[in-house]
Order: sequence, then structure tokens, then C-alpha cells
Amino acid sequence: MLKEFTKGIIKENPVFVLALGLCPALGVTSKVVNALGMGAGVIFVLLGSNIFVSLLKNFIPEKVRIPAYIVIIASFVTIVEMVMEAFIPSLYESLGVFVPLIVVNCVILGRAEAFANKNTIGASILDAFGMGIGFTLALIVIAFVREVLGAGTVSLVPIGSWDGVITIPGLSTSPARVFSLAAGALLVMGYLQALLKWSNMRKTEVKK
Amino acid sequence: MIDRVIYAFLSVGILGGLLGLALAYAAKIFAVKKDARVGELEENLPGINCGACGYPGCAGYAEAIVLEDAEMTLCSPGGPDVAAKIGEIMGVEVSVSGEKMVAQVMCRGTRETSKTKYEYDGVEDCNAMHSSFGGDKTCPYGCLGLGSCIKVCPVDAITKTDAGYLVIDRDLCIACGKCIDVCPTGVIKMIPYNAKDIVACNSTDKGGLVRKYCSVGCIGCKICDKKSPEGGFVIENFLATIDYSADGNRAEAIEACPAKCIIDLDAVE
Amino acid sequence: MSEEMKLRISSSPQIHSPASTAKTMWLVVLSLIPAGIWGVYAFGPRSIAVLAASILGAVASEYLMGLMLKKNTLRDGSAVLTGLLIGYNMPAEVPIFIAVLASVFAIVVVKWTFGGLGTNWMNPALAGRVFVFFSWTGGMSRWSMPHMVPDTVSGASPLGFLKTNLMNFSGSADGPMDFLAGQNYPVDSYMDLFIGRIPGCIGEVSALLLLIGGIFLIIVKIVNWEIPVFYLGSFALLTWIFGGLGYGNGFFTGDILFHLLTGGIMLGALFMATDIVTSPITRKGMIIFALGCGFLTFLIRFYGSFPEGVSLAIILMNIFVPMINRATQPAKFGKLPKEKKND
Amino acid sequence: MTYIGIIITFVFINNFILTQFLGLCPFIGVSKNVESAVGMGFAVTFVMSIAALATWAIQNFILIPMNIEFLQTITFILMIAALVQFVEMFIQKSSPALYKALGIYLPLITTNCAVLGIALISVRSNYNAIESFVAGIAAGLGFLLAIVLMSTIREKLDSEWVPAPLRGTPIAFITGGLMALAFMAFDKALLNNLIG
Amino acid sequence: MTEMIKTGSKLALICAVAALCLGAVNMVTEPQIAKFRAAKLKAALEQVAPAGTIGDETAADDVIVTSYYPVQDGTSMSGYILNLKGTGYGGDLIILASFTPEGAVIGSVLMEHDETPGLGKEAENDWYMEKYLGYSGTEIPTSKTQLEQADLDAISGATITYAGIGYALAAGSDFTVKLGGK
Repeated sequence: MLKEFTKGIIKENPVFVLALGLCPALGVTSKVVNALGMGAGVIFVLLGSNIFVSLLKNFIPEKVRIPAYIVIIASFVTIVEMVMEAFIPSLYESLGVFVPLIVVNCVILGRAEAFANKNTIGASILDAFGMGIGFTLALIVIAFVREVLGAGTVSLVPIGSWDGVITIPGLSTSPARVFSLAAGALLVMGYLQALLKWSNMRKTEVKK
Repeated sequence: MIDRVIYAFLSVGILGGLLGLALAYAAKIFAVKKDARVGELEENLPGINCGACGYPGCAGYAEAIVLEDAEMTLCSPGGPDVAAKIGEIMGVEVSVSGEKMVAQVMCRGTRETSKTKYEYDGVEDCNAMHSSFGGDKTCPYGCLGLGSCIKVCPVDAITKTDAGYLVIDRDLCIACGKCIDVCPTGVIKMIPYNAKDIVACNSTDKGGLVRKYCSVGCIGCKICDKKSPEGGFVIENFLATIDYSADGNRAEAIEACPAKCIIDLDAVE
Repeated sequence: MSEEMKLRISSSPQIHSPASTAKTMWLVVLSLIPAGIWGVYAFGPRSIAVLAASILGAVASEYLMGLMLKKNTLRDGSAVLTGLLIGYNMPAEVPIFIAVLASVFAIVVVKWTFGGLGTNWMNPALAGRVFVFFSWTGGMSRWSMPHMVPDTVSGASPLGFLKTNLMNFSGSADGPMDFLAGQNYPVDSYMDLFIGRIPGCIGEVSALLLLIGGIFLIIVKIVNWEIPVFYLGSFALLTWIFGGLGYGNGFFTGDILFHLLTGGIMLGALFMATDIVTSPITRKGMIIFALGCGFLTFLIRFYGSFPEGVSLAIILMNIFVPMINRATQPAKFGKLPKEKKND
Repeated sequence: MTYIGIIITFVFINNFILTQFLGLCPFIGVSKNVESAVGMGFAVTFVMSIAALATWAIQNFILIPMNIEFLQTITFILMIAALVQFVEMFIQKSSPALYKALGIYLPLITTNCAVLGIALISVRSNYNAIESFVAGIAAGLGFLLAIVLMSTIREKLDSEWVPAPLRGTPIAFITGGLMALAFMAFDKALLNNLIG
Repeated sequence: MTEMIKTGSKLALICAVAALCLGAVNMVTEPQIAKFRAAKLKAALEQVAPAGTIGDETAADDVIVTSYYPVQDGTSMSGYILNLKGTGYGGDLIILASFTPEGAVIGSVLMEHDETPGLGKEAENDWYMEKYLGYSGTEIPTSKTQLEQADLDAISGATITYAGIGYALAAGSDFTVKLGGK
């Protein structure tokens, strides 16, 4: 049972291994705090859609399966969007167009298709948490690298009077701005994936 | 406020209903009789889309079996199990040769053991090198070692050893045959998965000539056959090969081979 | 065995040049040196530091990557050439770390990530320059006047000056030279541009010496004439047709000479667009490639938001090279696998 | 804004893949060889143009009159999902040849964020019906351009010695990154100077 | 036939229920969002406004000026706050700026933009906007050459954004002058 939870974090990490949900993984990761917000949104939507899909799996007719799933997902996304805009407006502004695009995050539809409609609610919930956390972790790693290199800062959640931004001396005055732009995002993603692949290759070599 | 909720309820509900109806209706009028067996076949094929069967991916092969009466034994990664399964689905008895085959490089010659004609300074690609006078090795049959096969191998089963020759991991090999297609000298051959020993040479030149250009080439001396008569050694064109239907012990032949080109695969890896 | 001299053979995809890689690289370096000496003379000792930093950055990265991937490639000269070209593309006032990072990016990301010399599809030196340009735009736009120009206005290169000042220019001028003179920019004659008495990147200002080096390379058949000729030709044609519009003049009034002699177009067309690895392999392909470079340079320089356009134009066309090769390849290459099955 | 402006914007300046991060999954997944990249590119262009038009109709005939714009996401995606499925069935029946060429890519398009992206962007930019349609085609062409260029480069890289850990998707991302770096040459100012 | 209706109605049911839920959530969040937006606008208005009471928003018939608020200090006009739409590097620049009736810039805030982080995005900061304050009409700097060396370094590389804001403010200044003290 626990396997359903842990597999999403490393072995089947949605971003690095399954290469799903790439658009938000790159689009919002110019700041760590955005990655946290996006991750939380995705976990919520993933949880909701996995629960409902596994509940309704016998009710939904085959011919309209995809539209039905996507409506369920879209509802949760819209809820996230509205709640975020109402209560965390600053985060909503920086996530911009990517919030509604959680709908088409392949991770979510993929899990609904590949897991939730074949499994029980319990397993689906664990799967959602595992995949969601794996997705969030991947986002945080990408965002961390990009923000440190591209802006020289690490922005976390503001607490009280602290604005949540750690500034790295030296780097922040002349950061490699490309990393906060599209080109840098793709480069960082490529190298992080290669790093993971390399460490896996070494592991299997050691086993031999 | 509440009226908008009602609008929302009605409009999206009606939209959904209409689209649902349209899709259901479309599914009916646009229904294409899709053979259920295609889907079933697809599920049983390995799904790695290697293309070894000659069709565009596993789905393409599945369709070809049903619609075009394609051969049922073309899936080499799947081996006999999949072929049998395909036969089962199609309701035909499939006779399979039985054994799983893997590819192996039949040469252990390196730049140290084999003479070279010239110094190559071009793109690191066997076919590119082969187009200039058949490669830098004087031996026209050997492995050029630039690893074009490594690049095409979909499962990374081929590696270059530190000594400089190539080996194929039989547990990883899926017998897709891509390395055989890409190799310009034809030094990669299919052998049964269970084959324990190989004669690591591909040269059909006369023994004396081989000895001149390579220190690990088979010279066709037939010592192997004499030492291990049950080993299934067949010597033709000055090159020993192994008939793997014979299953005798070949230890003595390996020991006695003057060029040391009979290789115990387990000992190497 | 080893003492016997062996024939060196290179295979067909490198049909550009029969000479060995290393010899080619060192000859290109050699032909670049005069322009560099002028740059050092014009901008003073600081430019030596910039050149040294970029070359050292490139060589050190090449060495480390070679260690990691077990290939010793230092002697082929390609790293030195990449570093030199990067240094040539830097203003003399650039912070040293920018020059180093441009080289590191060029060698590590653009070249070795794809497997080393010959496997990269984008020109490393230009990609390195573009990377640092977008990362540290401020640092990359710090120009200084050559010391022999009496006026000490710090500020812009001629093209940069045009870009920022032409936007809100409402008067009329005959062309760029007239405009610059009208704004008290210290460039008097085309000779200044041709010799290199203008602010600019270290290696790009002396059109004369670059031209000499480039012609030398064409004569010794290291670079084909098609790319520079069609590149400069198409750019000049477009400049002539549309270049005058910005000054309120009509079509066919553009100042070709000014635009050919300023900015990095000489360096780009002669030494960068002609890079063996990242340009097309067929003659037809080279012409298409060069026309594309000419058009894009024109587009970016006259309408884009950057004063220059050469480096971006060339790396943009680098993206199209595999497609151009595919479209213009002689049938023999494409059909290789089939032929093999027959024998 | 003129139609030419819209086309230049979506093909070069706001290229969905290289600057907007939309449609990356198929960009990485289906760019291994040129033939499938071309197929995918045309399929996406086709669906995007129809989707942009259909969602424009929903926005202007349903959502705005009833003041229920908050249902944008759900109605748009419902429309797109149904549309893709409908197109798939229609092509399968009417033109088996076309289905063979495009069909296998169609189901992938539902989850292609580029389609929903163009719908949302058209609405936010207040495009009219024809402008939305043109924007859809242009964004599709931008996708086609990027994915075909990518596939030609990847086919070249297939015959090169890319270090093992980088082979496959990592090198595709890095290639995409370098492409994006070069595409930074195209920006809003370029368009303004050309057309403005 | 019944199969079809069943399928259709099932999808309809799912959609309708989903929409109902969304409607309910929207009822809660919408007032909150409106409140936040109003607060944000108010804060921005107060930041740039000259002394006085801010009047109602009036739509303007201009390419760059989209609307304006008159500001009344007692009986005299103390200035105008304008909504400006300029063109920057990455797209439109939405600027809220206040002017004296004579057209000099009093305050200016960049509300929405799509500029490059590290370059044009710096215009979000107060110190950036301060470089325009006090000028009017054609005096408003639109090019880096009109600046002191120290200021130049600070905005280096963001020429387009700088000019974009400058032109928008200049247009706003002209507009204010045309409005006069009305």
C-alpha cells in the first residue's frame, strides 16, 4: 500500500521520469514560492480528481470518459483559481495563466486515466499524494536552481514582517538572467534530468 | 447572485448534455468496425515500439496482423511467448523456432591487436569510416569500434570495453536487429540466448593472411574441432563457427585455440 | 609499426576541407590575429585581459570536459579558437567574469553536452556570447572609444547610438553618417569605420584586417566563398533597398558601406557563419544558409530591439542547418542504409 | 492589430513552445523523427484553429451574456475535449488515410496545454472571431515550426556521440533551450517597428 | 437511442453538478476578489495622487490614455490621475500616473507589464519611476542619453521599457494640458 505513495516521489517522478506536466514545471518555476503554490494547487486538484474519478468509475460511460474526467478536473482547478485569487492574490498574479492550465497538466489526467479509474479510493488517494508531492518536489528543485542562478535570491513564503526572500550576496547584483527566462528553464530541466539519469546509471552499475 | 448560479447550472449542464449526445451520436454514425483483436494484440505486444517487426510501432504491427495477415512471429523482443500469445488471439497455431536470440559482436580485435591501414581523422561513425577504403583496419571483416551500433541500440545493451572492443549484454538485448542493420562490416550476428561460447572472428581470409593483420583472428586451423568434437565447431572458409544445436563442452577448444578467439561469454562478463 | 607514417583520412561529412581539424583551427586562429592586434592597440591593455580570460576559460573547460569524458582534445585548437572568437565579441570594458562565463557556456553547454567537437549544432562562440548578452546586458553594452579618437565621449557603439537615438528623431538626415555627425558622434569618415577607429567589440572593429584574414582563409580553401559572399551580398541588398526608410528617405537609399563596416558583420560573415561544423554541407545548402543569415541580420539590426543582429542571426540559422541539410543532401547520403542491405 | 501582426506574434515572438512553455509534452515526446513531428504539428494546428473559434463562440454567446465568466476553464476544456474526440471520429470515418497520418496524435492533443492556452489567450486579448481563428492557426504554425526544427536536430543528434546520461529527453530539453535562446531575437519591439 | 440519451444525460449531470459547485464557490470568493481589486486600485491612486479628493473615473478617447480621474483640492483642480497604456519590450505597460494641471508628472506606478525580469521589470520600483518625476511634455526623458551617467547605469539595458514609459507619460502630459484646469 505504501508503495503507491512512494513511487511517485522518485521512481516514477512525474516530471523527471515520466516527463509529464512539463509546461507548468517550467512556466512557473522562476521563483521557489511559485513552485510551492503551484505544487499545492496540483496536489489539491490531483487529490480531488483521483477521489471523484475512482468513485464515479462505474457511472461514467465509456464514450464520454475523457470529457467527463476533464470536467471534474476543471472544476477543481477553477475552485483553486478562485480561492487563490480571493485569498492569496499576490501568488495568483505571479502564477498567471498557468493556474487554469493545471487542467491540462498531463499528470492529472494521466493519473485519472492510468490509476484512479482502475483502483479503489484508498489507493487513489495515496497515489495522488505521492504523485503530487513528487511533482512539487521536482518543481521546487527546478525553481531553486533557476532562482539562485537567474536572480540570486531564494523566495519562500513571507512570514510576518519577513518578506520571505533570501538574497545571496554577490549573485543577486549580477545574476545570469537567462535562467529566469524560457531558454534557461529548458536548459536547467535538461541538465537536472541528465543528473538523475546519471545517478541511476551509476546505481545500476554498482549493483552489477 | 443566485441567478448566476442557476445560469451556470443550466448552461453548463445543457452544454454537457448536448456534447454528450453529440459524441454518443457521432460514435454511432462514425463507428468504424475496429477489430477487437487489434486492441487485444496491442495489449500483448511489448509496447516498446522498436520497429524490429518492420511496422510503425506495436500498434501498427497489431493492425497489420489482423488486416494484412502479417507474419505472427516478427516480434523479436517479445520472443516465442508473444508469438504464441498472438497465435492464441488469432486462433492459429504458431510454430516458433523456440529459442530467444540475441546479438553479439564477433570480433575482439582492437587497434593494438589488428594492423591499421591509415590514421582516421573523421566523424566518429563506423559507416563514415567504412566509406573510406573499408575502414582503417587491414582486416575488412572486423569491428571498426566506432560504435555506430551503440548509438542505435534502443536499450543501451552494447558497451565499449576499456580494451577497445564492443560487447553486447545478452540480458539487455531485445534482438531488434538495429545494430546488425547499421554495422557496415556485418560483424554482429544473432546467436541463441543460451549460447555460452562464441568464435570471436568474422574473417574468411586464409589463415596466413589473417595472422598477418590480426593477432586474435581465427585462422581456420581446426584445432577446436579436434579438441572438442562435441562442441559443434564448423570450419568453413577458414573461419570456425559454432553450431549451437550441439551442446558439448568447449573448454578444451577454448584452451587450445592458438589465437584465443574462442570466447567463453560468461568468463568475459 | 608506429614509426611508419600513416595516411590521414577523414570521412565524407567533412567535405568542406581536406586539411586535418587541428591544422584548420590553427590557421583560422592565425588569420584572426591581425584584427586582434588592432583591437588591443585601439582599446588598450584591458582588452588583453579580456582576450586572455575568454581563451583561458575555454581551454580550461575543454580540458575538464575532456578529463570527464576521457577524450584529450586540447591540441585540436578548437577550444582556443572558440575562446578567441568570444574574446573578439566582447567590449574591452566588459567585466572579466562575463568573458569567462561566456567561454564556459560555449564549451560546456553548447559543445560538450552534445559530445564534443563536430557534434554541436550551434556555433559555441556565438551561443556563448548571446547567453551572456541576455544575462548581463548592461555589462555587455559598456563601450569605450579607441584611444586615438580625441573625443572621450563614453557610451555607445555607432549602431547602438543609432538604435537609441533614431527612435525619437524627427529631423532629417542623409543617412547614418550624416546623422552621427549631426549628433556630435566622433566618426568623420568611412575610413574610420574601415580601419576601426570606432568603439565596438575588441575583434570586430577593424573591417580591413578581418577582410584580409577572411580572404586568406578563402584562398587556402578553409572557408568556402559562398557563405561570406551571399551573406554580405543579401544583407547589402536589403540595406540598400530598405535602409534609408528610417531617416525619412525613400527606398533604395540605404547606406551599404556604413552597415557593412560597422558592428560584427565582417567577423560574423567571414569567421562565424563559415564554421565547418555548424554550417550546411552542400553548396546549395550554404547559399540558403547565407541568404537566411543576411535577411535575419538585416531584420534584427533595422527593426529589432538590438543594435547588432549578427550573432543572433547566425545562431537562428544554425537551428535550420539540419533541415537545410536534409533538403539539399545528395541522395547518396540519405540512402546509405538501403545500399548496405544489398551487399 | 492586423492579422499579419497576429501571425508574426504567435509564430515567432510568442512562440508557444520556445517562449510560453505551452505544449511541451508533445514537443519533447513526438519530436524524435521528422515524419511524426510534421504529423503532430499539423494535427495541433488543425485542432487549435477550430478550438480558438469554438471557444470564442462560447465566450461571446454563453459566458458573457449570462455573466458567468468564472466558468471559462470548465466550458473551454469541455468543448476542446469533445471537439478533439469528435474530430478523431470524423477523420477516422471520412478519410482513413488522413487518420493514419494524424490519428494517433489526436488523443494526445486533449491534454496539450497549447490548445487551452490559445483559447484563453485569444479571449484575454479581446480578439474577434476571425482574429481568434487566425491566432489559432498562427500558434499552431509556431508549434509546427518549432517541433519540426527540433526533430531535424534530434535526427542529426541520433548519429552523434551524445554522452549517455544526456541522451533522449535531456538533450531534447537542452536543444530546446538553445533554440529558445536564439528565438529571443524576436520580440515585441521588432513587431512594433515592422508594423507599428 | 436510449443508450445515447443515457450517455448524454450522464455527462450533462456531471457538468451541471460541477457548475453548481463552482457557482457556490464563486459566490464566496467573488466579493473578496472585488474587494481586493478595489483596494489595490485605491492604494495605487493614493500613492500617486496629489493632495485633494479623487473624482470619478472618466473614459478618455485617446490611444494611450484610457481613462482619467480628476483630483479636486477644495475648489481648485490640483491635478489628474491618468490610466496610461504604453508599449514596452514584452507588451503593454499599464501605468497609473498623476499630473499637475500644467502637465508635470507628480507620481507614477507601473500597474501591469510583461517586461524582462532584471531589466524592464525594475520599473516596478519607485527609484526607477522617480527619474520621470517633475518633468512635463517633451522634457520627459525618453532616451538614456537624456540622463546623468549615474542614472544611466541603473537602467542600462532596458532602453525600450524606459522609452515606453517616457512616451506614455509624455502623451499623458499633453492630454492633461488639453484638459486644462477644467
